[in-house]
Amino acid sequence: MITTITIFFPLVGLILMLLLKSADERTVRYSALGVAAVPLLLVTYIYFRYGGDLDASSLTQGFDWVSSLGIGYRVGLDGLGFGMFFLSALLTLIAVVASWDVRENLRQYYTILFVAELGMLGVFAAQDLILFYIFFEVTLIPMYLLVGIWGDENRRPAAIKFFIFTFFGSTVMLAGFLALGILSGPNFSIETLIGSGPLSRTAQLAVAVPILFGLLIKVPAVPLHSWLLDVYVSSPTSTNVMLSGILPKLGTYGLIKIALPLLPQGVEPFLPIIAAFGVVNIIYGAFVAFMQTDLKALVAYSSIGTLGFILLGIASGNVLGINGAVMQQVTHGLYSALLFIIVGIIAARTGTRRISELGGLAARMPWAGGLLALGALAAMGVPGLAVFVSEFMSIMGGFVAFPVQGTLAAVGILLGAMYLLHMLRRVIFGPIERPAVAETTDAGPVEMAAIVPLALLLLVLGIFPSLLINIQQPAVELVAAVIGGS
Amino acid sequence: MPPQAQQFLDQLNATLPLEAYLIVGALMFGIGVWGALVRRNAVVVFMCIELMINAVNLTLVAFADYLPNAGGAGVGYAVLVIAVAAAEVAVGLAIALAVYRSRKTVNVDEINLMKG
Amino acid sequence: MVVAFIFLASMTLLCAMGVVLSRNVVHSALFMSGSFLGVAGFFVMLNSPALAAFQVLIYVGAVTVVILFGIMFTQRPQVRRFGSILQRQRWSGFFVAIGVGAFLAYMMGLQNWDYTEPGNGPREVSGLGEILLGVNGAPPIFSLLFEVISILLLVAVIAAIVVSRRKTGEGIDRPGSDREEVSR
Amino acid sequence: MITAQTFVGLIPELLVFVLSILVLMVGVFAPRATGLVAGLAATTPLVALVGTAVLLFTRFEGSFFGGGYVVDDFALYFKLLVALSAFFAVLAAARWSGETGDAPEYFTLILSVALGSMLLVSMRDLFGIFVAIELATIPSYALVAFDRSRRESPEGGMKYLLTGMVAASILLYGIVLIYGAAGSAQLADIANTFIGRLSPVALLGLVLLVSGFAFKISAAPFHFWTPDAYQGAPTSAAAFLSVAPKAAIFAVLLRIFLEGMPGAASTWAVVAAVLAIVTMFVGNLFALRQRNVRRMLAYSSVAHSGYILVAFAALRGAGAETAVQAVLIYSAAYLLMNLGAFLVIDLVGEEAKSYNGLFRTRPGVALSMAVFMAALVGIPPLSGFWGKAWIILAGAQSGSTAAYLAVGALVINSVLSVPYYFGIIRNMAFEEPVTGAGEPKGTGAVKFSVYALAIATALFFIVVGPLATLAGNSGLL
Repeated sequence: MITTITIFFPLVGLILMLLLKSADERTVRYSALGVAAVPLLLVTYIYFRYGGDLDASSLTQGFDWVSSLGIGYRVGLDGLGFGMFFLSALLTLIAVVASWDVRENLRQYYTILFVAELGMLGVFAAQDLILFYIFFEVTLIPMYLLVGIWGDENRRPAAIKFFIFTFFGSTVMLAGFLALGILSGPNFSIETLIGSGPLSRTAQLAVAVPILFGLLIKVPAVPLHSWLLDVYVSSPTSTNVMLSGILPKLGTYGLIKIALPLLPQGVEPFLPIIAAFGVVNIIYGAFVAFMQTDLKALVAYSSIGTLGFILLGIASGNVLGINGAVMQQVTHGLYSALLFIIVGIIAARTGTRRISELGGLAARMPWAGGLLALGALAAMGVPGLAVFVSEFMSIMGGFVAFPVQGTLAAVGILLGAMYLLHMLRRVIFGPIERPAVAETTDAGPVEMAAIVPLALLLLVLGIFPSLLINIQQPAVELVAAVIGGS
Repeated sequence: MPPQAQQFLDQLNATLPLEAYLIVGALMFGIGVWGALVRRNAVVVFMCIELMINAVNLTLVAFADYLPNAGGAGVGYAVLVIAVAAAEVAVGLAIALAVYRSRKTVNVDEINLMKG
Repeated sequence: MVVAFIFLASMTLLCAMGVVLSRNVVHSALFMSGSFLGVAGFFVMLNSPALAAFQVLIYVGAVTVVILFGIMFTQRPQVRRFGSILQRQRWSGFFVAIGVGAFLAYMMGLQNWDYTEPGNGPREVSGLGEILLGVNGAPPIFSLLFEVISILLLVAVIAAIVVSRRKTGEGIDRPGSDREEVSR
Repeated sequence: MITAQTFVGLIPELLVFVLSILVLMVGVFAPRATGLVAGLAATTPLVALVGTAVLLFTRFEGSFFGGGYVVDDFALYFKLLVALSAFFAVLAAARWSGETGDAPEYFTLILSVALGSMLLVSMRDLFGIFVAIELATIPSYALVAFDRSRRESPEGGMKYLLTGMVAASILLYGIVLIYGAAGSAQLADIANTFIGRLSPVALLGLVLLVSGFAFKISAAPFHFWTPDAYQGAPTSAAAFLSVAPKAAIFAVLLRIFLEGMPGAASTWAVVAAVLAIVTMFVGNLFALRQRNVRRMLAYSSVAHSGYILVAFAALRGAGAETAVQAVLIYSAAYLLMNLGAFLVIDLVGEEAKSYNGLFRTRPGVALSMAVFMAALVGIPPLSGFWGKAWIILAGAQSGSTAAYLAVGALVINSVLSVPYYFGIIRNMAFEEPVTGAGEPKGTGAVKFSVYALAIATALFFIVVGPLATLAGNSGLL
């Protein structure tokens, strides 16, 4: 029950925003903040109350929707989704705080943001294929509108491209889901489909192809990634937080939650290919990021690289790798949100995002610059920060399963370090080249409020990774057993 | 009377096979299709469609007379078809009139306000 | 029989050709009624004299007259050139029609119709009446269809009246538009 | 024999007929009582709706007129849909038809189309089907040509009429040939003819029958009348014609295939798959080019006919029951979203530009239109998603390659359709409002219909379970 309440609480925000017709900007901002805080509090409560036992009956809920086809409203939390469930709630709150660059139509902005939050929370709690797909798609239109209305001058083609790509992917995926459900029952409950007993190997293969294709578009794996860059670069900062923090994880989470455990034999032949996609993502992302002149584009491509580690961890099929992948989803969400927000701050203060025009920020913006450095170090996978743990586990898992791909991924880390250090040298240190930069001030308290929690979490999870890993361990072991046992 | 002539007269009196009617119906239908495709004048196109419907009716009545177990019910259906065709003509000419009033022509290729 | 058949068939088909090929619309209408008469003759041969009577009354009589009225209301002075009565796709239309007619006729001939024999039609008017009421072994659905047809005719009359009727000062005839259209 | 049962089975049709004549009479004898006429006309489908619902919930079933007319859950369900769409059409036309004059005739024509469609879904006799289709079609010619203030209207009517009459004669030829091959027009007798190898005339009859129906449901390549007819027609008529008769024709096509020719499934399923694929692509590709919303929706209705045809291609093996459910659910879903989308034209206008900035100027209408557009694309949990999902389910279950291909084409076409549906949403959300074109149009009744339909489209997921159950015992299988 508490899960359902958490998922649908954003509706309260939606209604509130519709009611606050004549309220001033301040009221709107604060009420949105208040509403966004509630799911986060609820998730935190769940963590401390049920942390060791997510299967508790008070967290799950299920009733039949279309009984003749075994479609039902089934929600519940498990270790695979909990981290992202938490992150969705957290990043929504951060996005509300970080929405200082949104000046027009603030109410509509928050309304749409809450719809997106509902979809994201739902995806990570859904225990039914159809319900999963519905929540998956519910995030789509809000994101389209967020980019299309509040983005920069290039927003409209970016928004529609984003929509068409991901809609194509998800429709193909839906066809796979429906085939999977109808051929094995009909039954659409994820829990009872694990291992997918009744399906033959051929049927599993036939169903796995559309599902994998759809999910890889969403991730995006490299040849299918062209929607991502435009939409990242043209979005407003707070949308970026959601776009990079949560949206690609819908794809990777789908791989871990559905493709692997439900179709072990069907996915198995594709695992090396997924690992190869991961490596391509890592190396391609690093090289292209190196060539970017735009700071935001650089961060976007670094995201593509990180998603490669997640793919590699998933493809490994062993406990270590999947553990790393599940955790990397969360850590990537933390540091990419951090980086995007700081880039937004820098762009707002200096009026440029071009790396060549920035420089010497450490002197003028010690806090923002320092945290940018922290984020970049996290992205490099420096020990002590959370990303190190997850990335290390992903690579080790990948190395065990696929030595070649694992080695190449380790090389990718070096490439990543190169472009990130290059960026830091130019932006933070370096000489001050523009008068605007010379007169800029440091991030204000509101902005700090948006980035400090992220930085803290990166540190805490880097020192105590078991906080997260203990929760996800049982579920990960289950997945690994299914995929390994086939 | 020479036997050939007798045989010829017998043949003339013999009952016709069903195909004969069906083929006449098919050809008449084909002519109707032809007219409906190539004529510009909407009223002539109506006439051609009436030809098509009559061809179908001929086929129907031929079946009614030849099919062993149908009990001639096809003739009853033919009456229904005639009534439907009459109703179509009534509405059709009314619409042709309305088009003529607004465009001063009933040539189908000149009725082209809408495109795409 | 065969003589009558050949006579009726050539009358029907030639008149049908006449409908398509006449330059004058009125001639088309007269050819059409000739074709309908031929079909009525077939109905007599097919043991359905009552239906033949319907055919003559409704088609040769009523429909032809209505169409002639329609022609009177909707025609401009006649065109002289043959080509101008046809649409642009005259040849493709011709071949499509030839193809359709030939294919249909071929399929009809392909079927084995040995089990059929003539003489099942309702020779008497009362037989047709019984069929239309759906009694005495005729499909009972007729009793419903007969009612539906009457509704259909009523609705068609309403539709025809409402579409063709116009009140003054309304609609598309703005002053001047007539002259403009005709001169063009 | 005709008994009291027969009249009970015909209650919805009798109600519609008697009340529509009453509407006409009141209109003729009290020409000033426009309110009364409109009220009466709006009541008629509601009364029929209630009558049908009562029959449905008391599980009334029966076969009348020697098996030629059947009342089962399947037929009653579609009668319900027809009555519902007739209600919204009459409501939306209330003010408009009063202003242009001839309101009673307009309502009578709409109700006759409804009557024809309601009779149609119960017919089990091929000629009965023909007569019912004509009863639904002939008044619709007049409906399309009804609007005197626009030149497009009689022109659209003319094009619709010419193609419709050709289609009717082709359909009739097919019916006659099947009658000739089977010796009877009853579906039950016909089923025996379509077992094993088809005789040439039976095959020819099937081809002509399917072509005739393809005209009626505007499947490509027989779709070309659709955009002109819908563009010419008054909005309420276009909305109504694009849902009610179409749903009824799909229903009766399902009945013909399942009851009349189950033995020929391998033939018609492939034909349906080919028609479906061509229709989807043609509809969507032409819709992409439209700037006129009316015309865009007309082409979109072509595409949606293609989607439903995919269910016909999946009517094989284990997929048959799901496919029947898919047709039932899709028809209901499509009714809500398409009716609503057409009626929005009455509120805003038919030029794509007139939708610019609508979210700022008229948020309620804009939100409704966005819901309809998203539903037509198939975004969950709106109504269109469930229709598409069921079709894909049926395709996955059918086990036939043709159905798989058709489902693949359906997925591609869903994506193809995004730009034109979302073009409207983009105009509404991203563009600046056009100055001077902002004054609100439309009556309260239209607005009420649009809002009601939008809410129903959005909340369709609640009823999808019961609908599936209902479809499961529709009695057609």
